Amino acid sequence: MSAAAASGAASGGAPLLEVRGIDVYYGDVQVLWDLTFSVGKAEIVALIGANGAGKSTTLKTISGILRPRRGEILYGGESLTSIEPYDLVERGLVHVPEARRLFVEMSVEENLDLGALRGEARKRRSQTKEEVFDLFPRLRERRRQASGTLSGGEQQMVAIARGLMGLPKLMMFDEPSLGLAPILVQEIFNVVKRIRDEGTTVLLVEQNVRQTLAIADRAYVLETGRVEMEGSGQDLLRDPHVKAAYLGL
Amino acid sequence: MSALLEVKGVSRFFGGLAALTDVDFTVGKGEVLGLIGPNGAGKTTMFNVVNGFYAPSRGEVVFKGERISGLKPYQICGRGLARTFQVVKPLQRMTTLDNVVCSAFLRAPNRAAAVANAEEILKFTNLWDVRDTVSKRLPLGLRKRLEIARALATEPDMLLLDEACAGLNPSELEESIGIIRRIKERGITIMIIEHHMKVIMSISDRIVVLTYGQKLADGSPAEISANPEVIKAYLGEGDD
Amino acid sequence: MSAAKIEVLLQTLISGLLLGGLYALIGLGMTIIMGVMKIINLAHGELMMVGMYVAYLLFAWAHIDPYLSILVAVPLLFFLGVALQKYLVNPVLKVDAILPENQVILTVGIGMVLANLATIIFKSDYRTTPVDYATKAWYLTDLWKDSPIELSLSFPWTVSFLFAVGITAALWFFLSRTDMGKSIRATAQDKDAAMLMGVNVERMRVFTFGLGSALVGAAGCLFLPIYYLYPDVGGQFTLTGFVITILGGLGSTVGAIIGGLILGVFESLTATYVGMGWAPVGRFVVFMLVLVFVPGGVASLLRRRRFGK
Amino acid sequence: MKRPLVTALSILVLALSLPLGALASEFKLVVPLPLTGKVAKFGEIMKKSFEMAAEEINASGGIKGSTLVLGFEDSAGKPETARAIVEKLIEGGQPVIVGEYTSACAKAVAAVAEERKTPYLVVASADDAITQQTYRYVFRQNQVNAHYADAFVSFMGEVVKPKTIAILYETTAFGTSGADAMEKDALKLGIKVVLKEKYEAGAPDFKPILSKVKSLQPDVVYMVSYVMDASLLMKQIMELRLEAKLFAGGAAGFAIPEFVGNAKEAAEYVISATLWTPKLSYPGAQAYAEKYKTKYGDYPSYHGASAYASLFVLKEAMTGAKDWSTEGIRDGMKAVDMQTAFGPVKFEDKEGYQNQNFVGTLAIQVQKGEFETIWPKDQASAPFVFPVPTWRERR
Amino acid sequence: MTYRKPLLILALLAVLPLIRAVPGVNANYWLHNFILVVMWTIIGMSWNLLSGYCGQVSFGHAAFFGIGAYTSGLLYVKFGLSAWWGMLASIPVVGAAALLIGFVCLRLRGPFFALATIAVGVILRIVAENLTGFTGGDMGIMIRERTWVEKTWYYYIILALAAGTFWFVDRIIASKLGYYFVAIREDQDAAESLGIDTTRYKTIALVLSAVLCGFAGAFYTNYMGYIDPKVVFALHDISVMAIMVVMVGGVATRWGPVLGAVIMILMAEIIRTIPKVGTAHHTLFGVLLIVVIIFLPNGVVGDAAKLRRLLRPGRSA
Repeated sequence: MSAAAASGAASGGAPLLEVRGIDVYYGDVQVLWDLTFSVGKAEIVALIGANGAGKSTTLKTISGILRPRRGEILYGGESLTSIEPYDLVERGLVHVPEARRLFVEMSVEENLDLGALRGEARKRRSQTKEEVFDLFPRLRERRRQASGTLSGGEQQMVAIARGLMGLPKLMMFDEPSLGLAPILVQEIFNVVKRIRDEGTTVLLVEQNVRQTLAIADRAYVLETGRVEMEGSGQDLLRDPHVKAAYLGL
Repeated sequence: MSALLEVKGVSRFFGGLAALTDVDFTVGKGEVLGLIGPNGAGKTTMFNVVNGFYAPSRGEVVFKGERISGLKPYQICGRGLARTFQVVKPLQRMTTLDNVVCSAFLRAPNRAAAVANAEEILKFTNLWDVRDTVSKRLPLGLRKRLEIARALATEPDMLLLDEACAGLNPSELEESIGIIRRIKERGITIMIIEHHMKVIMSISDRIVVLTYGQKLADGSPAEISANPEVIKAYLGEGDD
Repeated sequence: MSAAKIEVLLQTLISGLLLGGLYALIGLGMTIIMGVMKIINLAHGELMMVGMYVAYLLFAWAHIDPYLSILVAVPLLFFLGVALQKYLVNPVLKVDAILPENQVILTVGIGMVLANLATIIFKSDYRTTPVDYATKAWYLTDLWKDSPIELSLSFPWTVSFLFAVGITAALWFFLSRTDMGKSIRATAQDKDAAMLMGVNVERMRVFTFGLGSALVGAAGCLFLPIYYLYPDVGGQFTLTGFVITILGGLGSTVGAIIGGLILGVFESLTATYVGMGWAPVGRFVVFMLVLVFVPGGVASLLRRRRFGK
Repeated sequence: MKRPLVTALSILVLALSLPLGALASEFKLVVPLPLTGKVAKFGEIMKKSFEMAAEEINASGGIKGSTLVLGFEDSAGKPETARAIVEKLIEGGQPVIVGEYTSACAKAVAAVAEERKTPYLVVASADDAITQQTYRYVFRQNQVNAHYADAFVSFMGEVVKPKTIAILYETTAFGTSGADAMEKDALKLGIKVVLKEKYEAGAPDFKPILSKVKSLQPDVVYMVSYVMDASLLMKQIMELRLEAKLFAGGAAGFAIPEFVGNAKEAAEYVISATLWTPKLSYPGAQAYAEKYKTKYGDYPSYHGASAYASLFVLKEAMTGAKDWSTEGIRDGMKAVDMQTAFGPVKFEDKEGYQNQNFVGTLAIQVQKGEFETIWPKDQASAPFVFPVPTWRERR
Repeated sequence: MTYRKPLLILALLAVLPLIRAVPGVNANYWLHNFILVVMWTIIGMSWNLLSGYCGQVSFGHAAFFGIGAYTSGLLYVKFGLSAWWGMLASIPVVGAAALLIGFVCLRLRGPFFALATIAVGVILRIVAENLTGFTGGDMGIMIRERTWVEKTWYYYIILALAAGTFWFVDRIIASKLGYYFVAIREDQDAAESLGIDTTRYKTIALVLSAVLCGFAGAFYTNYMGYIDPKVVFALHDISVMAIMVVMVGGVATRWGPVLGAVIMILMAEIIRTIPKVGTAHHTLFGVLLIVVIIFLPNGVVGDAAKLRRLLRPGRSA
C-alpha cells in the first residue's frame, strides 16, 4: 500500500470509499483498467487527468450508472455491487454530475426537493433547504424561478445545493468549475472546501488542476483509464510530471 | 504562408450566454494549428461554427478566400474542409471499410473508385486489418482513427480534428501522432483540439488558446508554454 | 352581425370548449406517456375503450353512474397499464434495434388484442349508458326570458367537462406538489440525473404508463354518457390524442390542456364555418403545421415567454 | 420454402371442405360477413338472421331434401379479404354466394362472382353501382340507395309540403348516395336545399353544424347516418332546441331499434325511410321479428330481415333450378317471384339496373318509443303525427 | 452481390401458378393470396428503402399507395384509358406528391417525421372523400371490366414488378445512394459533415420509395377493380401494415419485406381461416405480433441468428 493510501487511512480511520481494481466498459470498449483508489473520511480527494482519461466514468461507476465487469467498490465497508443506483442517495452517497444536469424546466426549489426524496433527508427537507439557502443566499431569492433561466454559476450552485439536500456523507463533484468565470470558480471551490470542513467527504473530478490540487488533501492522476500518479495535493502541484502532462513542458 | 482559413471576429451566443466572443485567428496553408483551452472554453463550438453546424452570431469564417459561414456542413465539406467529432460518430452498423467508402463517394466518380480510395486510406491509417469489422465493435482507439480516416476520404484541403487523441493508450497515441504527421506531409492543413499537451506541443506549428470563449493567446508552442496567462488559465489560479 | 349569427358563433364556441376539455384528458394520458418514455402508443384509444367498457359494465350490472365508475376504472386501467409496461413494453425498449419504432408494432398488437377481446366478450353491439340526464340542458332563455338569442349548455357535457377539469387539476397537483410527481417530471427531463437523485427510474416509467392509462380510462368514463361504445371505438381517439399531444408539446401537461381546448374550438369553428367534412382535414393540417413550424407546441411558446428567449 | 407450406395447407383446407361438400344430403353455404371491425354490429345481426332462416328451412325439410349447413367467414370489412373468401368458396364448388355488408366488399365480391360466373345475392349493400354494371350474375334483394327514401319522399310531397330542407350525411358510400338521391328528389318536389353537408362518421359533437342548421331554419332536417351518429344527432338537436317541421332519417341508423333505445325522448316523432319494419304485414315478417326479439332481446333491423328472407329466396331459386350448377341457380334466381318476410322479391332489369329487386319502401315514425309504419297508407300501422310539437311543448 | 438465391426463388415463385394442376387445391384462392403477398413485398421493399435503410420511419405509406391507386382509377374514369396506364402515370404523379410531402415532412426528425406522415395519410384520405366531384368520394371508383378472369397474368405482372423492385432496391443499396441512406440513418450529423446533403438524399429516398409504393397501388386498382378512400388510404390496413411487414420480417435486410409479407398476409389469412376460432383470429394474430417483436426486435431476418438459437435447444430437447 502506498503512503498516500496510508495517509488517507490515518486522517480518518478506515476509508469511506474503496475502489478495488475495477474494469469498466462502454459496450465492447474498455475505459477503466484495474482502477484502484480510496477516499478517507472528511478528505477531499481529487481525480485529475485529461479528457477521456476516465474520471467521469469512475464517478458514474461509483454511483451505479455503469457497472464494473471486474473488481469491487466498497462504501463504508459495504460492497456496492448489488445496490441499485437509486438507493445510494439514501446512504449518503451523492453525485453532482458533470454539466450540472439540472431539471431545467423546474424551479430551483423543485430541484432542491428532488435532492431529498427519501429517508432522513426527506424528513429534514425544509430544515436542510433553509441551511442550503443560507449557504447560497442568491438561490433563496430565485427559488421560484425555472432553473434553466439561471446563469451558469447559479446553476452550478443549484446543482451543489441539490446534492447537499441529500445529507451526503460522501459527495462526488464532476467538474463543478466547468465553463464558469474565474471569480465563480473560486467561489465554487470555496464552497467545496467548506462542505468538507463541515465533515462531508469529497471526491472531486476536475480539470482545473491548480485550484483543485490546492484544496485537495490527496489526488490521483488518471491517464487512459489507469492511475498514473498519486500523492498529496501539494506534492502533485509541485510535481514536474503533472505540469508536463498539462502543458507539455 | 497564405491563410487558408480565416476566422474573423466570430461570436456565438446561445440564448443569452456567449460561447464565443470576437475570436480572430487564421490558419496558414499546410500548417498544424492547435486549439487549446480548458473545458467549456468554446473550442468545440468554434469547430461547429467553422464546420457549419452553427452560423456565427457575429463575424465570419473565410475558407480559401470564400466566405463559408452560413453554408451547410455538407457544402463546407464539399469545399474541402472535413472534421472529426469529439464524441465519435461512426456509422455504427457499417463495417470500417464501408464507413470510409461512404465518405469517399463525395469525390469518387463511381463505386470502384470509392472503394479503391477507401482502401488506400485504410492502409494509410493502419485500419486495414479491421476493414471488415462492424464499426460499433471497434475499440475506442480505432474508432477515433476511423473518424480521421473517414474525414480523409473526403479528400479535404483542411482537416478539423476534435480531440482525436483523447482516451488513447500510449501506443495508440504514438500511432495517431504518426498518422497526423503523415497527413500533414500530404499537404493537408490541420486544426486540432487536444487536451493531451504532449501531443499538441509536439505536432502543432502554432497554438491558439481560448478561455471563456475568448482568444487568450496565439503563438508557437514554446511561446504558449511560457505564457504566464496561459499557465494560469490552464492550471487555474493558485495561491502561489 | 345578426343575432342568429352571434348565436351560432357562441354556441359553436361553447361546444368547442366542452369538447376541448374532454380532448385534453385524452391528450394528457398520451402526453405523459410520450413525454416520459418517448414511445408512440397506438393502443391509447383501445385503453380508453377498456375504460368505457368498465363504466358500461358497472352501469349494466349495478346501475352505477358512469361518473362514479371513474373510481373503479381509474385503478383498473392503472394496473392494466402497469402490467403492459412491465411485461411487454419494457423488454422491447431495452433491446438495441435498428429502428426504435419497433415498439410501435408492439402497441399495435396490444391494441388489436384488446379490441378483439372486447368483440369476443361484449359482441360488436353499440352500447350506451342510458342515464336519465342524457339530454338535459340549461337554456339561456330559461334564465333570461327576453334573451334575443338562445344558447344551451348540455348537462352531461358540462358535468364531463367539470370532471375533466377536476381530474386535470388533481393531476397538476400531483405532478407539481408531490415528490412522486416531481420525480416523474424529473425522469422525463433527464432520467440519468433523476437516478442520481435516488429516483427509481424504472418504477417511474411503469407508474407513468399506468397513470397515462388511468387518465385515458377516466376520459373513457366521461365520454360514455355523451357518446357510445363499441369494440373498435378506440382508433379515432388515438389519432386525436396524437394531435393534442403535438399541439400542446410533447410531455407538457399544461400544453395538453391548452392543446385540447384549441383543438376542440378549432374543430367546432371549422365544422360551422367551413364544413364538418373538412374539419378532420383542418385538424391534421394544423397538426402538421405545428410539427413543422412550432415543434415544441404550445408549451414551447409558453416556455419562450418564461425563459425570455 | 413456401411450397411445402402451401401443400400442407391445401391438404388441410381440403380435409375440412371435402367431406361436407361431398355429402349429397347437405348443402353447405358459407357466408362472408364483417364479424370484426367497425361494422361488425351489422354482420352480427345478419349472421343471427341467416341462422334463424336456415333452422326454419331445415325444419321444413331443407332445400329439396338437402339440409342447409351454414358457415361464416369474417371479412372484417376488407375488400381483399372478402374477395379471398369468395375465391375460395367458388373454387371449393359453392355454386352461389350470399352475403357481405359494406358496399366496398360487395363490389369486390360482385366482380369476382361475375368473372367466375357464379350467382351472387346481395342482401344489404345499397350502393347503386353494384347492380348498374351489366352484371349477369349479381342479384340484389334490397332496394338501391336512390330509392331508399321513395316512401318518405312521397310522404313529404303529400303531407309535409316543405319549402326548405337541410341534408346532413356521413362520408360513406351509403351516406353520399343517400344524400345525393334526396337532393334530386327535393329538386323534383321544388324544395330548396339550404344546406347539404357531410361529416366523418363517429364524431362526438354535432352541435356546431346543428347550430348552423338552426340558424337556417329549414322546414325539414334530413340525415343519412349510421346508428350511433343518428342518436347523437337527435339528442343534440333536442338539446339545442333546433325546431323544424320534421326531423327525418334516411334509413340505416334511424331505422334500427338502438336508435330509439339511445336517443330516448329525442327520438320521438322522428320519421325515417326504411325498407322493412317488424310490424309489416308481409308473410312471416312479424313472426321473424318476434322470434328474433325473444332470442336476442331486441328487434332486428331491415338488414337482418333481408338476410333472413334471402335464404328463402335462395331456397326458391334452388328449388326451381334445373340443377344446382351456377348456371342453374342463376336461372333459378332470375325466375324468382315470391313473397317473403322482407316483401315481394323479383329481380328485374330496369332504370339501368340489372337483377334488382324493386321492393317498395316505407316511412316509419317513432311514436311513444315504438316504430310505427306511417307511409304508404296501405301499410300504415298507425296514423302519422304531423306537425310535430316543438321541443319546448314536449317538456 | 449475388443473384443466385433471388433467381432461384424467383424461378420457384414463377412456377407457383402450376398449383392449378394439383387436384383439389383451391388454386384461385391461393393465387389471390400470393398476389396479395407479392404486392405487399413491393410495399414492404418500398417502405424498407425509406425507413429501413434511410431511417425515416414513415407512417403514411398509404398516401403513396392511394395516390398510385387513384391515378390508375382516375385515368380510367376520366379519360377512359386502361387502368394499366396508371402504372406509368403514377410515376410522375406519386413522385411529385412525394416531393411536396418531403418538402414539408423531411424537415422533421425521428418520431416527429413519423407523426407528420400519419397526418399526411389521413389528410389525403379525407381530401379524397371530400372531393366528391373529382374522386367520386366514398362512392369509390369501379373498374367495370377487369383485364383477365384468370389470376395467372396478374400474378406474373406483380411478380415481375416485385422482382424488378427487388433488383432495383438491391442496386440502390449497393450504390452511393445506398451508402448515403444508411449514413443518414446511422448519424445525420456525421453524414452532413461528411459532405452528404442529407435533405436532398432523404428526399430522393422518399421519392423512390413513394414511386415503388405507387406501383403497388396502381396494380391494386387493376387487380381488385374497386377502390375507395377508406380502402386505399387506410392508416391501419396500409400504412401500419407496411411497417409491420418490414419490422416483422427484418428492417434493412434484403429478404425482410419478403418474409414479412408472407407472415403478415399469408399467416394472417391462415390464422383467420383456422376452424372454430371465429372472430378471435385477431387476438391470435395480435399475440403472434407481440411475441415476434419481443423476442425478435429486429425481425425474423434481422434476428435470424437469435431465432436459430431459440429453436435449437427446442429441437435437441
